[in-house]
This record gives sequence, structure tokens and C-alpha cells, in this order.
Amino acid sequence: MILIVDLLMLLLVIVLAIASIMVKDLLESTVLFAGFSFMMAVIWVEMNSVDVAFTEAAVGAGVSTILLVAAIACTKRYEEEK
Amino acid sequence: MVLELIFTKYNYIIYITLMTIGFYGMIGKRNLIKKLIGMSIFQYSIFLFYVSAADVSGGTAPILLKEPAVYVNPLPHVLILTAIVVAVSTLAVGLSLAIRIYREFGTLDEDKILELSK
Amino acid sequence: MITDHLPILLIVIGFFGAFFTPIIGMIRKELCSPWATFITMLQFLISLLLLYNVITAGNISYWLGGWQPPWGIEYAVDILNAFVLVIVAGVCFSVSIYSRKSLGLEVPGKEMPLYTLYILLSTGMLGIVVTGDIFNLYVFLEIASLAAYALIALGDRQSRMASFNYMIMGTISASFILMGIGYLYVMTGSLNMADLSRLIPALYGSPVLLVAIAMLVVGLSIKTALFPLHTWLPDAYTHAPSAISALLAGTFTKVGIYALIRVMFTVISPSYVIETVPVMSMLTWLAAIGILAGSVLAIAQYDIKRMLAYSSVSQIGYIILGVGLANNIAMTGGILHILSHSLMKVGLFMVAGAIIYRTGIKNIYQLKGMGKKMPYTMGAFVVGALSMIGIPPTIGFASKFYLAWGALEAGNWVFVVVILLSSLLTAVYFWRIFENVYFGVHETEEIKKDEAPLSMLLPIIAFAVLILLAGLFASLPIEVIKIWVTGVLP
Amino acid sequence: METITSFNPGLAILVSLFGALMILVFSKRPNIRDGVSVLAGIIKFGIVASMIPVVMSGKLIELKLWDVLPNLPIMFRVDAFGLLFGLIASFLWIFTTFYSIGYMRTLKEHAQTRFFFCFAIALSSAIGIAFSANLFTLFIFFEILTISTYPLVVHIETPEAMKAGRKYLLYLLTSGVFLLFSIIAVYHYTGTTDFAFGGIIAGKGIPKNILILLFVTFMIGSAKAAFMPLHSWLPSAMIAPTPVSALLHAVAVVKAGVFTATRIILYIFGIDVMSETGLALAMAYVVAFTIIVASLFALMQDNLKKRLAYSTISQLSYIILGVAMLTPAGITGGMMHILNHAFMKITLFFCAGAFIVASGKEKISEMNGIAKQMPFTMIAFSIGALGMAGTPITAGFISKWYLLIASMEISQIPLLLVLLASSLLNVAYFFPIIINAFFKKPDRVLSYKEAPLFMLVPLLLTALISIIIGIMPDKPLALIAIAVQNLIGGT
Amino acid sequence: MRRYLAILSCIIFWAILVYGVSDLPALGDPEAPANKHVAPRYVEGSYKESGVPNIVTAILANYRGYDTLGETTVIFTAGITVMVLIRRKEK
Amino acid sequence: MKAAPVSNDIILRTGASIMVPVILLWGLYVLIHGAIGPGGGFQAGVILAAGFILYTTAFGLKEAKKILSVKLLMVIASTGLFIYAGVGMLAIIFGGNFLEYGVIPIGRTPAEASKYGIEMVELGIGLTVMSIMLSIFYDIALKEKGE
Repeated sequence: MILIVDLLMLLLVIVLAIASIMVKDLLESTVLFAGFSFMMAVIWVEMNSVDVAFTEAAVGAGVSTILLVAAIACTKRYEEEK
Repeated sequence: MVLELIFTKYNYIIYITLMTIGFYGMIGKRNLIKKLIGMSIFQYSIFLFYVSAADVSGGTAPILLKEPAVYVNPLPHVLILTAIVVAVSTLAVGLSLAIRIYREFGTLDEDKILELSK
Repeated sequence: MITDHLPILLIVIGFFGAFFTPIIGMIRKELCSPWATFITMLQFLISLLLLYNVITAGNISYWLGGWQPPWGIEYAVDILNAFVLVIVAGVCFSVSIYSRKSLGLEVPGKEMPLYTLYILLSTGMLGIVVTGDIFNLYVFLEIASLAAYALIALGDRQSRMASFNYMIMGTISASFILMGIGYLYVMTGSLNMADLSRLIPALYGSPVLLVAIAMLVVGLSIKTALFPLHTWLPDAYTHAPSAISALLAGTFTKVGIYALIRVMFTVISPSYVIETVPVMSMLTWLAAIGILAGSVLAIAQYDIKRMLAYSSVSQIGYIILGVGLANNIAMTGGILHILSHSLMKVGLFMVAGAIIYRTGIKNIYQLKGMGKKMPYTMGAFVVGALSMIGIPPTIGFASKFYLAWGALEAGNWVFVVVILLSSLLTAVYFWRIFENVYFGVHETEEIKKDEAPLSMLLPIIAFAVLILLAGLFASLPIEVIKIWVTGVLP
Repeated sequence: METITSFNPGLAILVSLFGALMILVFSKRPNIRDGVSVLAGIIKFGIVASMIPVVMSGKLIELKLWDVLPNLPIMFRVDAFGLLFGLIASFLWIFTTFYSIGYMRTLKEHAQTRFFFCFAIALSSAIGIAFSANLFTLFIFFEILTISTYPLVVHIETPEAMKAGRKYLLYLLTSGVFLLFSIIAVYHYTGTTDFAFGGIIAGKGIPKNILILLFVTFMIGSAKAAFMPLHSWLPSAMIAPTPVSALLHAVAVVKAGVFTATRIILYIFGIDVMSETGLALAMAYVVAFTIIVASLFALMQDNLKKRLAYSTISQLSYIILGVAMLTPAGITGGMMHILNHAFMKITLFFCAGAFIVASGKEKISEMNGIAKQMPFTMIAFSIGALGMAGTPITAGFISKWYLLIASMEISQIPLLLVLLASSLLNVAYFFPIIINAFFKKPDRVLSYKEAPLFMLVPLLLTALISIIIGIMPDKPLALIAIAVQNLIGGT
Repeated sequence: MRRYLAILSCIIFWAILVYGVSDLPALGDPEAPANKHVAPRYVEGSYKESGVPNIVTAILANYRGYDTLGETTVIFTAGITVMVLIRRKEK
Repeated sequence: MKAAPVSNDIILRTGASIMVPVILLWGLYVLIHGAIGPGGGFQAGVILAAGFILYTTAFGLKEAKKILSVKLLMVIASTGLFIYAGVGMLAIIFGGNFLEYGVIPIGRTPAEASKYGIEMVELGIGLTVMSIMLSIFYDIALKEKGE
């Protein structure tokens, strides 16, 4: 049973990763990336590495997202079409 | 054989897939910030590898308990803590480079920048 | 005794130097550059002492935190480390003298962060070289890389994009290295190099080991700019501030090569990477292609720094070729070429920087009359270029001699031809500059002597003299290298 | 054999290096600068000459400096052959210096400091080549010679000069690479690069095909000797100022090439190996071909310096031919021809330069009646030309005599014929010049006079010496006899 | 064009890595070498030698404290980098 | 989308003035708690930085810089690292190897000395991480006119 949950979470992570690479709106992409980070943290808790998960939640979902949002605010929101 | 691989080592397959996604983001995307997101995914996939390799079935988190217990391997966690910090540092550097490039060229599209800088 | 702590002092001095620089910069900006010079000088002196100690008293092992390896981190210094340490620290020291004026012009008003990063880069590279722990290597690689990205991005308008691309490549490389380390760790449970080398033979034949080797080789090859993975290098070196190009050309790629040698020959055994899985011989072929391709591409350039950058690609090929042939002689030649290429390329980049400092000229066809305008600088350039071509009695000749001999020893005639042919190609691209610099100026044009400032000239001249001296007394470094090589190769 | 350690060989090289430094220092004061040049030349010759008695008594002078690479030291050893070359080079440097002072000042050439500086370096390396005790040392000086003569070749800095310079470099650097390869190979197979009487290759078990390959690369490596088909840099290099041509052709570069080739044939491969493999004979025929073809080329040139250049190519091959015949007479003739050709050819080039300075003429067809205006120069020229053709009482006769004897000894009639035919060809391309100069009426009135004394005296002296050698060849022959004795006795 | 090349190289990359998986220890295997060689000592010694019950902290700050110093320096480097790249003069 | 949105919204400001001290306290707790539970210097540093970032978003960059100016941040960052490396050097001075906490004469046993050493080191990390994160945020969020 736990295996199924595990696998589902991992699949979700993959979906989030693909989505954050694919969407054209960078802000959306950033939000998806934050979700990716957060899911990653959850997986790590499940794998018994609380310290890493904690750091990941703070750094990956927190600081990284803030930085990305701030950077996008300074630049352009949309990926340019060719 | 293949099934066994999937059921006992699916973590590796997942991490490789994530890594490939990140890799694609880095080399296949033209937007600099997209590249950076790809880069982060690429790095995170490696962290997933380390952490999953540290896992011991039936183990508990590596914080000492009063009664004896099986702990998961703490060393990869430490390494990954270090690596996460490195990753976020790299991301910050990359973003600052991207912002600087945007200030100078007014775009974040790699091809356009290369054209403009000729 | 404080001398017991030399390996760690080498790094900690750099750390303290870097942490203090912002504070010094707040007091007086002008003090940052002398401070960097002072710190790198200390590091240089310590590395010299280390080399001396290693030669006289044998290998040094320093346990950080007092923890016995493999539980703690170990600093392991043998002759190869110490040799590369001296090169890296020496280059950092001399370029720091040079950079005061050069960077003062090219990157004005940013002394504080600039020299902080400078010291961090130097310390990071020294840390990579001195460590005996494979994960520690990764950490220091990142310190050095981040500092390098930043320093490159301080150049001209295109430098930011060059730096960005370098960062993408560098991150791929670092991640690959991290993954290789992870594979090795997962299969052995250890991170200490010496310990790994004991445990790895049990894995022979396993695909995991193969993938780990592949990851490490690809990752380090990107850092070294081995031929098909060199794409970041020309842009980065062209657009970076001159002093930084000089510094990176002389040190960072060499550190990558050092790491490659260390991983391949110390962590994984020579016999495995040469005979069982011919990784090294594949690398030699890439290197051989790179030697020729780099030279040909260098001929096609007209920007002096870009030309030197492509020439670096070619010269790096020499080193890898020598190391990959893996016989006593070729290996000695390859490692000697680390020294000689550092001396030559740093000297040449410094000259290019001096020209840009005085005149702003980058195009080699506009250098007419420079021989009269900056006679000493150009004299040093001639020495460096002749050494690149391999004219005796320069150090470049010594290493080429050993490389060609090593290739012959290996019975590989193709490589002999490649090595010798490439020195002719090198002559082609340097001779264009000679012709422009020294000839074709008529008496009617009065050219005023306008030499580079002393703080730039001094390191330039020092490097030219060193190239000659090292060339004349090449048996000294060769004897030192040989001790290590014979210890590693059967 | 007894060897003496002495600093003299090193000193002889250092003198001109130091001289070069002084030339740079005094670049702003031409008189002192040129004085330094002359002084360095005289001191250098003095040092080289001081070694004659030692060598004549059958001893060797050795000087081992330090190991540049492990087991590959910079080492000098003065034997009779080396001393011969050293003597020629240092002696003629004095003349060339005087001559170039005259030449450069009359023509008010630019960059005179660079000229004299490079000249001094080139001479140092020529002496270095002469005294080298091993291939490694020789190679170092060989490359320095290439680099230091390049600025001399392109001295006038016109586009054609630069082009010629590129060709010069292409040939000589490429040959340097081949030489380097051969040296490495020799070192690889034998573990030494020392010159030894009788060679170092014999008995090392090197397969024959590698041996032949090595010989070929060695000979390409000594392309400075300008034998066909690697000769074409030499006529191109004629774009250089005449003193340079004189130095290149009579003394330093080409002789260094020939000297190297000889060293390789006799002291690396050794007489035995050369004759067993048949390489010697093959070589002899290649150079015989060169002798004839180069002479034919010479006939077709109208530019005097170019004609002299092709003549040089042909004459140099005499030397190799003599050596390749491997008999005492042949070797004697070959070595003797180094000396003879040096004096005769430098005379001819000095004369050509004098024509340019005094009259501005370079073409043979413009030189009708020139002897009226410049009688001394023309007489000297005639002496040189006669010598080239091998006329008795000139120096050229002696060497040709030995060569003829040698060709009969090894009963190679074709070679004999080649030698004779070449003498005739020499006559054919030199005598019209002389006859036209003396007897033809000039097209219009000529108004120039002899070249300045600085130039005239040296060329007369060299002409005189080439006659003296012709009459009294015993001193140089004695020196050569020692060299030959060592070689033959050593086997 | 570029996209297809990128996808192609990704597929190759994926395949190479998956090839290496077969020998890796299974997920959660307590007998994996990584969990046997060095790690047990940390678990045992953490409290005795470092005085802290959190093993990760013990390793991070004590056994491999030097790595952590390096890593903090990485952050420092990043801070300086961002500063030098995009900070503007304040009025 | 504006960078570092300077909001006059009263709710945000009030919320922030309540939240910020709580976050900072939590950060300190994580810092100290690092030895026995999950947490430590990094996490604490990041949380502390997040607190200040919240403050900055609510009250504006100018206000924030009055409390923690850019220069001060740099000094704090240096100090943090200095503490870390200094503890290492202290060990050398007391005759051990670099970072060998056990030889430093604090506490009764080497283990206890290690504990204090670790706490010091974590403090150093926390200070550095916090100030650098904040500094990076200031730099990236700084709008064109330095608002």
C-alpha cells in the first residue's frame, strides 16, 4: 500500500517537473516549481530524512520561489515565442 | 526481471527521469529563467537519488531515541544539506546573471541575446 | 607545531582573507587589492613549504577535526597535489599583483566584492587540490566555480551571457560529478579517496562503476574544457576581464585536470581505466582531435584573447593526451605541461591584458608597431609564444619533448604526428602576431614608447623569465614529477 | 681518447650573446654598438682559435653544463670537425660585421640595432651547433638559429619579404619538427643522443625499416642544408640584405644544415650502418641529382643573388656527397669543401652586395662593363667564380680533387661524371658574368665607383684567403685529417 | 531542430543512466554498502563523541564540519556575486 | 507585477507586525533546537531571513534597511563565517586539529565541548545564511530607482 502512495507521489513530482518546464508563463512555472519542491520535501519526510525535508521546504519551496518571483518581477513574465 | 527492477528500484528510475527533464530544460529551452528552473530540477533529482539511497526499510529518522532503533543512514542527508545550499546559491547567481542580462539586452531569450551581442 | 597544520592553514588563511575583505573594503577600498596580494602570497609560500615537506618527508595526511578517515575529512598531500598547489597559488599570487591596475580600469569601483571573489576563487581551487575527500572536492569546486562565474561576468557586455552559459555547463558538470560521487558512495559506503581506492576493486565489472566513471569523466572534462565539451571556454575567456582570463586560463582548467588525474589514477586504479575499461585511451583520442581542432580554430580568430582561448583548448589536449597515454614518460610530460601551460598562457593573457590596458586594441591585425610601443611586454609575449610553439630552451619545449617521446614509447605514431603537427599550427597563429607587431612599420611613423605600468609589467616579465628558467632547468620539475608517476604507474 | 674540460666552448658562445645584449643597450649610439659587434667577433675568434693547439694534439675539449632534461644535458665537445666549422663561422663573422657596417650605413637601412642583435644571436647559435656534443644541444641551437635569422630575412619588411619570410619559416620550422622527432626516436631507441665516432645506432637492434624512416626524417630535419627537393626556401630568402645572404649562405644557416647532416651521417648512424643499409649510396645519388639540377636552375637566373643561391644549393651537395661516399678521401673532400665554399661564396656575395651598394644593380644582364668602374670587386668576384669551378690554385680545386679520388675509390663512375659535369656547369654560369663585366661595353655611361672601404676590404681579404687556402691547404687538411682519423679509427 | 536534438540527447542520457541502475542496491536495503561501511560509526558515536542526539547535526557540524564551512562559504560567495552583479549605487 | 511590493494595506502591515516576531522566534528556536531535533543553522538562517523578507514586503525596503542596512548585513555575514572558522582556529591554538572541538577547554568532557562547539558553529551558519539570503533578496528585489 505504502508503495502505491510512494509511487503516486513520485509520479506527481514528475508531472510537476514536466509542467513547470513546459508552461509558457514563467510565474506559473515558478509556482509549479514550488509545488515540485514541496512534494519533494514530502517524499523526503516519507523517506525518514527530516532534516533534508525541513531544509528543502525552507530553501526550495521558500527562498528559491521568492528569488524566482522577484527575478521575474524584474524581467519578463512570459517566455517569448519564436 | 523488469518488474522486479521497477518494484525495488523505482526510485532510481524516477530520479533518472527527473534528471532528464531537468536536462531538457537546460539544453532545450531558450528562456534563461526556464533554463534555471531546469537546472534546479536537475540538481534536485540527484538529491532524490542520495536520499533514497540512504533509506532503510523500517528505519527511523536519524535522531537518537531513548530505546535502540534502526536508523536510516544519516551521511547522505548531510551531503544533501550541503548540496541543497549549493543549489540555491547557484540559482541565486544564475538569477542575478539573468537579471543583469535582461537589463542590458531587454530580453531573456538566448537566441535573441546572441543575435544582439554580435 | 604550526607546520603540522600547513595544509589547513593554506585554506583557512584564504577563508579569513575573504571574510575580512568586505570589512577592509568598508574602511578603504584601495586596500582590497594589496590585501588579496598578501593573502595569495601567504598561500603561495605555504604551498612552497608543502612541496618542500612532501619531497623531503613524504606524504602528508591531515585529519580535519581530528577524525580519522574515512569518518572524517582528510587532507592528503602528495607530490602531485603539492606540485599543482604551487602552480595554482603562484599564478593567483602573481595575477593579483597584475590585476590591481588591470581590473582597476576594466571593473572600476568594485574592488571589495571583486577581491573577495578573487580570494575565494584562489582558495576554492587550492581546496580542490589539497583535499583527500571526494565530497569535499565537490564543495570546493562549487566555491571556485561560483566565484569564477561572477568574475567572468564582470567583463564586457557579452561577458554576462558567456558567464551564464558557463554556469549552465558548470552546473551540469558539477551535478555529474556529484552523481558520480553518489554512485561510488552508494556502492562502497565511503567518501575518502584512499579508502575508496581500496574498496573499488570489488566493484570491477559492475555497470554502476562504469556509469560512475562516465559521470566523473564527463563532469571533469567539462571543467577541463576537453575538446567537444569546451564550448563555454572561448566565450568566457574572451569576454572576461583580462586579469581574470589570465587567472582562469592558468589555474582552473588545470585544477580540473588535476581532479581528473586524481580520480582516475588514485581513486580508481590505473590498470582499470587503461586496460579493462579503456576510458583513458578514449580520452586520448578526444584530446588528439582537440589539439588539432583547437589549433585550427585558433588560426581562424582575430581577437587576441579568443585566439589564446582556443589555443588553451588545444593545449589542454596535450595534457590529457599525456596523462591518458599513461606510460611513465607521457604522464610526466602531461603533468609537466600543466606547469608549462600555466606559465605560458598566464603570461600571454597578461600581455594581452596589458595591450588592452594601454591601447584598447583586441584585433591582432591592429597591433602594428606594438613592438616599439611596448618593447618589454612584447618581448615577454615572444618568449611565451615561442614556448607555446615549443622552441627550445623554453619550458614548452621540455613538455612537448616528453609528450612526443611518451607517444613514441606507447608506439602510437598518430599521436606523435599530432603533437608535432600542432606545434607547427601553433607557430602559424602566433607568427601572424609577430609579423604585425614587429614588422611592416616604416621609419616615418614615430612611435612613442608607452610601456605598461610597472605593477603589470613586473609579473609579465617574471613569467617570461620563468618560462626560460624552467625550460633550462626542466629536469628539476621532471625529477619531482617522476617520483609521483613511478609511484602510481606500475 | 683524452678529453680536457675547459670553459672555452661555452665562453665562445657567451661572448656573442653578451655582445647581443650590449648591442641592445647601446642601441641609441651606433658607433659604440657597431664597435661592440666587431669586438665581440674578434674576441670570439680569439677564443675559438685558442682551442686549435689542443685539438691538433689529438685531444677533445669538453664542457658539460647541466641537465636540461634528465639525462639530456647541454654539453659541448670540441673535436676537429666542430672546430673547423667554428673557426670558419667566427672568423667570417668579423669580416661580415665590417662589411655589414659599411652596407647598412651606406644604404641607411632601418632597424640596424635589430639587425646586429639578431646577427650576434645567430652567430652564437652557429658556434653552439659547431661545438654541440649531442643532438639535443645541437637541436636547441638549431632552433635558435632559425628564429634569430627570421628577422634578418624579412629585414626590409615589404610584403614580398614577409612572404619569403613565411616560406623560410615554414620550411625551417617544419624541418625542425622532423629533426625533433628523429632526435626523440634516437633517444627512445638508444637512450642517448651523444655524438660518437662510429655512430650510436649500430647494434641497438633497430628494425631496418625504422632505420630508413629515421634517416629520411633526419635528412628532412636538416633541410637547412637545402638539398633538393627541400631547397626552395633558399632562393626566396635572397630578399634579405646582402650581408645576411652572405652569412646565411656561406657561414651560418646552410652550413649548419650541412654540418648537422654530416654529424648525423657519421656520428649518429656511423659509417658501418650507413654502408650496410645502402643509405649512403642512396644519399649520394640524391645529392648528385641536386648538384646537377641546381646548377641548371642557376643558369636560368638573371638576378645575381638568386644565381648565387642556386650555386650554393649545388655546392652544398658536394659536401654531403663527399661525406656520403664514406671513404677517407671523400670525407676529407667534403669537410674541406665546407671551408672552401665558405670563403669563396662569401666573397661572391660580398661582391654582389658591393654591386648593389655602389651601382644599385642586381641583375646580371645589367652588369656589362662593370669591371671598369669596380675593378677590385670584379677581380675578387672572378677569384671566387674560378674557385667554384675548381680551377687549380684556388681553394675549390683541393676539395674537388679529393672528391674525384673518392668517387674513383668506390668506383661509382656516375658520381665522377656528375662532379665533372658540375664543374662545367659552374663555368657556364659564372664565366659569362665575368666576360661581360670585363669586356662588354656598357649600355650607357656608368658613373659610380667602388663600394666603400668598409665593404671592399673584407671582400678582397676573403678572396685572398681563398687563394691562400688553394696554395697552402696543409693546415686545414691536418685538422680534417684528425677528424677522419678519429672516424675511421673509431670503427 | 534544436528541440529534436535536445530530446534525442535526453533519451540517450536516460538510457545510459538506466543501464547503470541494475546493480544499485534496492530501495531500503539495510545491507547496502552505503549503510554498512562508514555510517554505523556515526550512529554509535554521535552522542558519545559530539554530545548531540541529532546525528545529522553531529555529522554536519562535527565529523564533516569542514564541508559545512565550505558550504557556508558557498553561500557567502553567492551573496557577494549577486551583490557585484546587480547591486546599484545607493543614493 | 511589481517587485518588492510596497503595500499600504493596513491588514498586511498589522499581520506582519504580529507575524514577524513569531517567525523570528521560531527561527531562533530552530537554531537552538538543531542539536536535538531537526533543524540547525541553515534552516534557522532561512527562516530568520524569511521573517525579514516579510517585514520588507510589508513596510518597504527603506524601512527594512533602517534596521538591517546592506553594510551591516555584510558585516554579519563575515562575522558568522568568522565565528565558524574562528572556532576551528581555536582548536588549533589549543593543540588539536582544525575544528577539533574536543580540545577546547569548555565543558567537562570532550563531548560536551563538542556540543558547545557545534552550537557556536550553528550560530555562525545561521548568521551568515540569514544575512546573505536577505542581502540577495534586497539586491534582486531592488527596483530600478532604488525605491
